[in-house]
Amino acid sequence: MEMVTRKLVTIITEAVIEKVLIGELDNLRVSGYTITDARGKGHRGLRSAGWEHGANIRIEVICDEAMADSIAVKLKEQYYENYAMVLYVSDVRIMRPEKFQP
Amino acid sequence: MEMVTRKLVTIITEAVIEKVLIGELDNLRVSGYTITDARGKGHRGLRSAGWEHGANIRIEVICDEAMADSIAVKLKEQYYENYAMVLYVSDVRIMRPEKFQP
Amino acid sequence: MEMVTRKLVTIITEAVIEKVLIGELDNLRVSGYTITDARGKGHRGLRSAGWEHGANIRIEVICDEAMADSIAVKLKEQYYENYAMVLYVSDVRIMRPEKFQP
Amino acid sequence: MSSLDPVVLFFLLGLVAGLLRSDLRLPAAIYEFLTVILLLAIGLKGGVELAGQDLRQVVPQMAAVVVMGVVLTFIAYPALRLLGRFDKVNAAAIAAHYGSVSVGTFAVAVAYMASRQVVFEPHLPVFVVILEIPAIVVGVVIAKGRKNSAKWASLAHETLLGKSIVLLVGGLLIGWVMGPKAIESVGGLFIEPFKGVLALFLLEMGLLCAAQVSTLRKYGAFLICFGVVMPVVGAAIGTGLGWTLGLSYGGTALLATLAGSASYIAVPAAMRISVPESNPSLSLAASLGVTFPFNVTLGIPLYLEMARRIHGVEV
Amino acid sequence: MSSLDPVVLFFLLGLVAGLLRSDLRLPAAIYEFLTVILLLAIGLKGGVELAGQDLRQVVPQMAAVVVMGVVLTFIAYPALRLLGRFDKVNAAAIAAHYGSVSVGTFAVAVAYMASRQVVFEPHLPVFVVILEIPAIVVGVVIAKGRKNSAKWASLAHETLLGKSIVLLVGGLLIGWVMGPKAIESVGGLFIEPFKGVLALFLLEMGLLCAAQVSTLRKYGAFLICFGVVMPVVGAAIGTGLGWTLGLSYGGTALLATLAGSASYIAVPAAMRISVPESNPSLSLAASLGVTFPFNVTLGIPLYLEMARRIHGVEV
Amino acid sequence: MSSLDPVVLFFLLGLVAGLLRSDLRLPAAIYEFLTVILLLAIGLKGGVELAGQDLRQVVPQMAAVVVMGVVLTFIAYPALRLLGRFDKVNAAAIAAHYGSVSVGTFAVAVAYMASRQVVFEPHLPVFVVILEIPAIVVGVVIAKGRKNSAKWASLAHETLLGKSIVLLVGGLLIGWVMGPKAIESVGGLFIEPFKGVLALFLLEMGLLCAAQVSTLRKYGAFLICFGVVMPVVGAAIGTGLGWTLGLSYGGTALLATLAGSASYIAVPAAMRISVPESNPSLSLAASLGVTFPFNVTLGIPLYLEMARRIHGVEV
Ligand SMILES: Nc1ncnc2c1ncn2[C@@H]1O[C@H](COP(=O)(O)O)[C@@H](O)[C@H]1O
Ligand SMILES: Nc1ncnc2c1ncn2[C@@H]1O[C@H](COP(=O)(O)O)[C@@H](O)[C@H]1O
Ligand SMILES: Nc1ncnc2c1ncn2[C@@H]1O[C@H](COP(=O)(O)O)[C@@H](O)[C@H]1O
Ligand code: NA
Ligand code: NA
Ligand code: NA
Repeated sequence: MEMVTRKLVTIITEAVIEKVLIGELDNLRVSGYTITDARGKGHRGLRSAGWEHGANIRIEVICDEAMADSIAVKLKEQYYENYAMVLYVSDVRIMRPEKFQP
Repeated sequence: MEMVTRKLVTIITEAVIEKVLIGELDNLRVSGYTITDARGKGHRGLRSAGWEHGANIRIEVICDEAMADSIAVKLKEQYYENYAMVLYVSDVRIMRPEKFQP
Repeated sequence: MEMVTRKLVTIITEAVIEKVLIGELDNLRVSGYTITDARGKGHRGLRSAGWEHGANIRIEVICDEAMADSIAVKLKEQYYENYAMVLYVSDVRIMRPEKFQP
Repeated sequence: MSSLDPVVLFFLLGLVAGLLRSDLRLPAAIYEFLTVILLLAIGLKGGVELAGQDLRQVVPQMAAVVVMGVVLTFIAYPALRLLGRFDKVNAAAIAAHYGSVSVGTFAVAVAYMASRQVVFEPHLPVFVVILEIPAIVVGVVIAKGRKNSAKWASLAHETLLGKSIVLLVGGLLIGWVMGPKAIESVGGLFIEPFKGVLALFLLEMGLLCAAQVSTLRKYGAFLICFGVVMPVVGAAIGTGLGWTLGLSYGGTALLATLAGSASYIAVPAAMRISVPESNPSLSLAASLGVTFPFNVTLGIPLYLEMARRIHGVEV
Repeated sequence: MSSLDPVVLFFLLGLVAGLLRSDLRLPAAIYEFLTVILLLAIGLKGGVELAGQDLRQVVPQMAAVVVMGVVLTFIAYPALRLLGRFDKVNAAAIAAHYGSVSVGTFAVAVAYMASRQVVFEPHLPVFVVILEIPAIVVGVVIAKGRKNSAKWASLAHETLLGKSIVLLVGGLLIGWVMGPKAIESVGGLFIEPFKGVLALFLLEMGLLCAAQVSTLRKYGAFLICFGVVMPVVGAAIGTGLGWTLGLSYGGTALLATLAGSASYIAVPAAMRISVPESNPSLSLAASLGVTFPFNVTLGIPLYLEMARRIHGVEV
Repeated sequence: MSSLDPVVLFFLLGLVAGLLRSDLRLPAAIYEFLTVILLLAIGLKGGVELAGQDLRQVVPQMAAVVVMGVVLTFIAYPALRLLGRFDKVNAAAIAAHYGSVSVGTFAVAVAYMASRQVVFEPHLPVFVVILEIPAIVVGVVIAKGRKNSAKWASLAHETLLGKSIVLLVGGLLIGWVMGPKAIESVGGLFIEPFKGVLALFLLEMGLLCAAQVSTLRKYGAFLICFGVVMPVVGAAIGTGLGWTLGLSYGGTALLATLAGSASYIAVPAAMRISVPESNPSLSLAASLGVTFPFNVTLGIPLYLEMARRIHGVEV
């Protein structure tokens, strides 16, 4: 299987800003994203799904390095300070790079 | 901790084919899999959990490189064209390699 | 974006021991964790969400290598034998290392 | 307005909220809960009334209804192929939706008739079950040919043991075995709240329907026309068949409604598995986005009127 | 104890279970289901009774109620800023919660009055809708200034088309259009089980309330005092306004309840989007952890008593 | 057939659907919703009737019932160890399931008696609460010895504050405090729909039960025999104890049902935490896959008959 390396950006944050973040990702022209519901604990305390205000979401975006950087910069500038948020990046191998082009 | 490297194959696709894909994975004799419910957006548009037809699932399989290849080949041949589907592979470190043998 | 490498520990196990495991992680002083609901199949057979006794959870912890080791050792010693459980570790790049300090 | 059933307003509320992009959504678990109650309630009520009946006369009717399902699919297919210029697989898939039925539409029609004191034969729910299947088979055969080997068994299993058939048939059997006792016993969940449950279900259907608008805009006028004309054609056939089979006025109107309704649960799932090349957005846009709203607002009153005329009933 | 409504005991049950760290929780989907039923039920009942009414007199009342929402926010803000020593954004965010309303509290008050045969004007639910919004606007303006450009449109959209407003307004309209027929039709889900649904909802509210204790412990005495005193001040203003507007005894008590209640759904969401620097734990701890339990146990009976006195009603 | 309660047919429907591998499943959230309603309803009804009662006579009965729970576990253990050849931990874990109780079975028995106008003492639900616990303690002690330090506190907490005990006790208290007013108030959700809710609950239980078949096939004949014989033995003991304690005919039958039922919620969770070496599939297969279906179909009528004989009641 011929594969190429891309970045997988994972964002864990407050469910209440799902719509807003999706707007940001769309603006950055990511080719897609995947969201799952989550709960968790971090510096801003326990976030316990079950009730909208306490719930987290987990967003994954597969993209190239430049886009990963743009996402990280955007979120750092505008969201890190005020929202429960974690972002991490890892390497993944994919098969159809054209699919993940903006 | 002594650990060995294996592949983690992640598949994001339509919930409606969960049973079918599980059948394929069982046929390939993977040692296990993990599924979470998801929603998302890609080339085939918005897929918004909540209603069966629009929902996604996220399947993870830990396996060796050969199996990862087999999965990728199988899905590419039979599913890529007709289904909303994304597949990516990454390296993970595990402790009990015998557990992930078919 | 300046980033540093950390470990992402992912644990897939029985939902029924969520509280207990969270207790262990808190004792180890992890800086946070994220949990999603899951289902799956492994050596202990099918685990099919939907009903508490059969459901899985998927716990993610971002931490340094030492902590990743501690988690792995702890779970291996006390839980591997008696519970449906899978643990794997991968490398991720994060932006604010101080956030993931215990 | 006064001729509208209140439950239809819930549909409109959902539709408007969806079009205005409100964040209103019922959780998936609740949607399923409502569906389970509706299906069991329809089955139970039918089963209880069926209890005293001579079923021998029903069997030939069932055969006729199967034929109707096949015929409807074969009417829809060339229309989609020639007028709509869809390719083979998409025309076949959409046609299968229209040859099959929508239980939600059936539930609205039942409520509509109840509020007008129109009675109907208790075995109508049996027809819902029977009509789910032939169109799927025809659709797959058109798209794939008959040799689509091996998959038939699993398709049959999926379809016959799908949620909606199991619950309808289960409800029918329980009602049939237990008689009125069944309804006394569990009516507090299945009978008294029925219309409220239907209202909430329709609210969500309105929201789902609104989500089809973007697809409709893309594929344009033909799909909308088809989604309105095909149900009327189907209902006309259903009216004729109901009358021929000697059904009552109400039974004829319900059979017309079934003929005029389009599946949005069983058939989409079956097509996704058996004809994956077809584009699911197209058929859902037509059946959920056009035909369902048409039927619950204008269609059902129209079909009742058609039945009234053919039976020469005064009101 | 005998003066307590049974539903309040469900709240206490949830509260105690939560404080004892029981693993009892209602699934999120069920909590939403219950909320949807409560909102539609309140809307429907109001709408049906509104049907025969002359609405012209209501419009000036609505304007007065909007002003009340603004005033309440402007009363809460300096108290929080000066006495509570909160910074600008947090004081503004918490103030917005108290200028707005809690539908859950309103539902408990409605049930409380029904069990005492106290009647009220059918358009009170309209005030619930109207009061949700002005406090949000004031809160955002205080925190961010008026130029908080571009975001106003999206904030308006979020708020006006939020779940609770859509369901309340939708229910009102359906009830108004359909009249008593609406309630006959769907009452089996929305009317008869209403208090049971409210009881289950309050059970979950008790659990959520218990979860606020750790925050309350951290931020201490002021938040607790504010959470008790502010509702009473608000209710006094509401009582006065209700009396001035010529509302009935029951209507006055309900307006007082609205004034005295604090939002825990619409406003937190709006603040998270528009004033993200504010700490959501603070406002939720006050509104969910102090004011809600105070209102459903002691507040509502007190507000009814206040209305009774100002109207000079004998009981 | 006519002696079957309709709700049992829902169980059979679920069972058959599951065995045929239908994709029917109730969402987890709905299953929990139904359970919450059943538990609160049983508690409320018991509490209301308990209101007027002299509770002094109940205390010695409670002690006797605790002893019964211990005895049942000690009867099951050697049977499993010697006849079933299970190792210590698995024998202890399974025995704990049979010393404890199943609220679902209790609910079916209550419905069965109600439909036969058999009355029973209002404090029977108290026994449900009381019987949940001793078997867990005995099971853990057998498996781990008494020194299983530190964990006792957390086990006690988990068990005493588990969902089912909190809801049952909470319902009892609310019913007891409020009296008949409680049921009037919230009956629209907890009382009238009770049997419908039970029916839907049993549908899902049937599906869960069917999922046990593969385990049963693997572990074979002994588990099936044990799952049928042990409840009958337990019920015989329960019948004797009920009679000795001077319970009524109905109360005796219910106590027999409790003795004959096996836990599938509280005990599995407790064993998973405290005796993790035990294999949870074994005990669930026996209790969910054999004993539950046996009890709801054949067991309960049998236990009522046993109580009838010992009391010499004519029917
Ligand atoms: N070390 C961590 N590992 C995994 N997830 C984390 C970690 N820290 C925080 N999270 C997740 O990110 C969310 C927000 O984190 P925070 O901004 O620290 O409150 C938490 O609710 C967790 O779900
Ligand atoms: N770039 C991406 N990053 C993350 N998830 C994606 C991406 N593209 C697609 N997906 C997910 O994969 C599903 C199917 O994608 P597609 O086949 O492109 O419609 C989408 O619904 C998303 O959940
Ligand atoms: N090879 C695998 N790949 C992905 N997930 C797995 C794998 N094996 C096991 N799992 C997950 O881990 C859980 C416990 O595994 P086990 O202890 O093998 O029963 C399963 O229910 C699956 O969700
Ligand atoms: Na049709
Ligand atoms: Na207020
Ligand atoms: Na027992």
